[in-house]
Amino acid sequence: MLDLDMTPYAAFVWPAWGVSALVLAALVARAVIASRRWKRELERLEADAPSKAVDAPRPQAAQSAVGQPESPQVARSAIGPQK
Amino acid sequence: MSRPVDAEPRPPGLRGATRVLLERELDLAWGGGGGPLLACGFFACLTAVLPLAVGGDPRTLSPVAGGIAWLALALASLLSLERLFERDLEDGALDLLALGHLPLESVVLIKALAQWIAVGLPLALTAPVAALALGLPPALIPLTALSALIGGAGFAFTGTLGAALALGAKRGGLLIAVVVLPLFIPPVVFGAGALERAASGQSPGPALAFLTAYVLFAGVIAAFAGAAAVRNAQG
Amino acid sequence: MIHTLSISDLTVSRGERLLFQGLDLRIQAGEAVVLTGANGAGKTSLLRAIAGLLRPDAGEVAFHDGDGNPLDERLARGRETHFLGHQDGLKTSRTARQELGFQCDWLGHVQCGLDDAVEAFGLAPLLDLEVRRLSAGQRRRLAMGRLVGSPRALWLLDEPMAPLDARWRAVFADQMRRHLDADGLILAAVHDPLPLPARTLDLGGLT
Amino acid sequence: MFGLSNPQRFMAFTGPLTPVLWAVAAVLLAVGTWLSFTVPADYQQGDTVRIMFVHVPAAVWGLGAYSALGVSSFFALVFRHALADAAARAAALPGAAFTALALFTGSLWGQPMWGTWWVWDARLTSVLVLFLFYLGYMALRASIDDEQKGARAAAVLGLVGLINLPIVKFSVDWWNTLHQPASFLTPGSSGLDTVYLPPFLTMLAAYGILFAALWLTAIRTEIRRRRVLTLRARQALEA
Repeated sequence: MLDLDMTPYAAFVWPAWGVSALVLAALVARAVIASRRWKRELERLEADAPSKAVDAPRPQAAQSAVGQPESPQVARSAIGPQK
Repeated sequence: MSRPVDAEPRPPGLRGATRVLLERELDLAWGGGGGPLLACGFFACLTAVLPLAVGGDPRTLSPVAGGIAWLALALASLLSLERLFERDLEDGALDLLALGHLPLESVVLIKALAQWIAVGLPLALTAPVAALALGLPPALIPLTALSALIGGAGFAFTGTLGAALALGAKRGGLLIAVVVLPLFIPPVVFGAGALERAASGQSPGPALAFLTAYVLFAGVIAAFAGAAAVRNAQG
Repeated sequence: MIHTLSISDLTVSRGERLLFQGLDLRIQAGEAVVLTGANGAGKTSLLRAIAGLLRPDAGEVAFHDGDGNPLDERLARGRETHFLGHQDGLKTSRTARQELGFQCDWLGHVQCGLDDAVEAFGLAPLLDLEVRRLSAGQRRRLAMGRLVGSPRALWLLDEPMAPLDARWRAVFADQMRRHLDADGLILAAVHDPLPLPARTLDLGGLT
Repeated sequence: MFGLSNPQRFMAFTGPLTPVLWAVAAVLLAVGTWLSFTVPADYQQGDTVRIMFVHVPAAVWGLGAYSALGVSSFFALVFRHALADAAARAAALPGAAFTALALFTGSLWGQPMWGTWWVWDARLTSVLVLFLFYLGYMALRASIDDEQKGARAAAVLGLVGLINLPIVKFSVDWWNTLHQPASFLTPGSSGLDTVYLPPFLTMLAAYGILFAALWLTAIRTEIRRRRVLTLRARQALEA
């Protein structure tokens, strides 16, 4: 049977469960929001930079990007406002 | 496959290099702004403020005299840790220390040793006076000095590790306190416990043994972890 | 004693930034190499990586003696390598004598050549002054004292002459020449050319 | 040696796993909560026994998270692997939150049982110390500007903390024998009635799976965040 009558300890049991629920919910919310935010940001950047080099080792990517003819576009999109 | 650099240019040897570095560290500790004096002054101030805060009644004070002395000791040991590595990092001397004959682990240990001699020793001499003033039975004075001396080494090792970890941090002094104080728990427990046991007529031996064991352990940890932290800050 | 310093396939980066990769270099006894390149090209980082103060991402730094036997890295660095960086590593509250003495003893051998160092860089009038009273050029000369006072085969120098005036630059050039004559090795990052025959390694870098 | 140490493979492997963990955690939490409020009240502790179902799992996984942090720190130090460092970083916040919850609920349990909000008994004190370790770790990590250096310094501290934790625990236990009048009814130690096992174990599992889900999600976020930083740096180079 569901027993929700905590007398005489309601003042202790409910805050313990309530605060636990709140903190856990906050943890989950924070994790999910951060996850979404960086996922979106990464997708945006990868779409912007047409470089096939996203997964290649860093150095080559940096060098090839510098020398590419379309680099002005890349530069512009990097400057462009993005909220 | 690799062999040591050949022996013709004789290095000063372990003892020589240790002495050279130790002398410099002690000179810097004593010379640069009187670190030990500051620590002892801080210790004395804490001891003086406490009875004013909780009341000067000997019946309240004397049971906790040993504990208070140990707390003050731990806090006073935190002073002057901040500059231990930071100044050497700022002026480039840390690079010099890394290129000496001794490995960085030894450098960290020697610095901790210097910290112990420069700060721990004067504090160990001040501790019995402070404990007496708080109402500790005079019979416990030698034990207070001895345990403060051993515990001071533990504080020095752990504190040196904290100082190495906090290299490159904003507001390093405060950070060192937050990092190091939880690690001060065992020496405080065993040190104050030794006094308490002795006060209640039990043998302080086991407590002192635990204290010494912790100090040795802290020395090993501080050497390796401290050297790793210093290398990280340099690179 | 170090006879050859060989660097192979060295890659160093700082944070997200790649400084150089696949760098090869070989320096032999009696040889000086000048390191050039734009600011931020990684000259200092290369010197620090050779001195073991900075961990490279990839590649190897090796030391060999005259017979071609590899030397233990730690010993080669801890006994045979001088690193003179931007910072002099001097404590401002101590006297020049104390600091020079410590640096020579710490890096040096049983007999620290303190007198040689004092003579080479004209340090005698400075010895009893606290370091904080010395000018940048005087501090650099004091720091250079350890190169002479505690002889080590490999000199890694980072803009060594920057704070020096013409007179002391000539003196230091002379010391470098002597070091090379004694089968020393020099790798120096400089902006102005060194006044002695040296190979050049250009790290390039973005302008 | 670790198949998952490659971030790409890690992302691919944990991608489908994470939603499953979230779902299992949600179900277990719901079931556990239901069970917790359907078991009869304890004849001795009354309804306060229900606090145990949120207190003990929080304490257990607070400690578990620190072990995860310490072991990850070890791998980050020894193998210099970015993924291990991300794992250590990701474990800190959930672990600290769990530990704080354990302290808070412990205090709420203690008041009706001991008549005081806080008792310096060995178990509570150890949890408090654990919380201090978390504080030190997070403070160190946050106060070093250079992210790589901060990460390595924090890893050293995490490992040192892991080694020190048993010693601190021992010292606190030893100290407790010195002071504890031992007249308290220590929650949890008085032999758990088997009727409470189903809700307790369900909640324990729920907290564990929840931590795993939080941890994995945070690691994945950290990997993405680093990639974003790399890409931004690259673009800054081009601009």
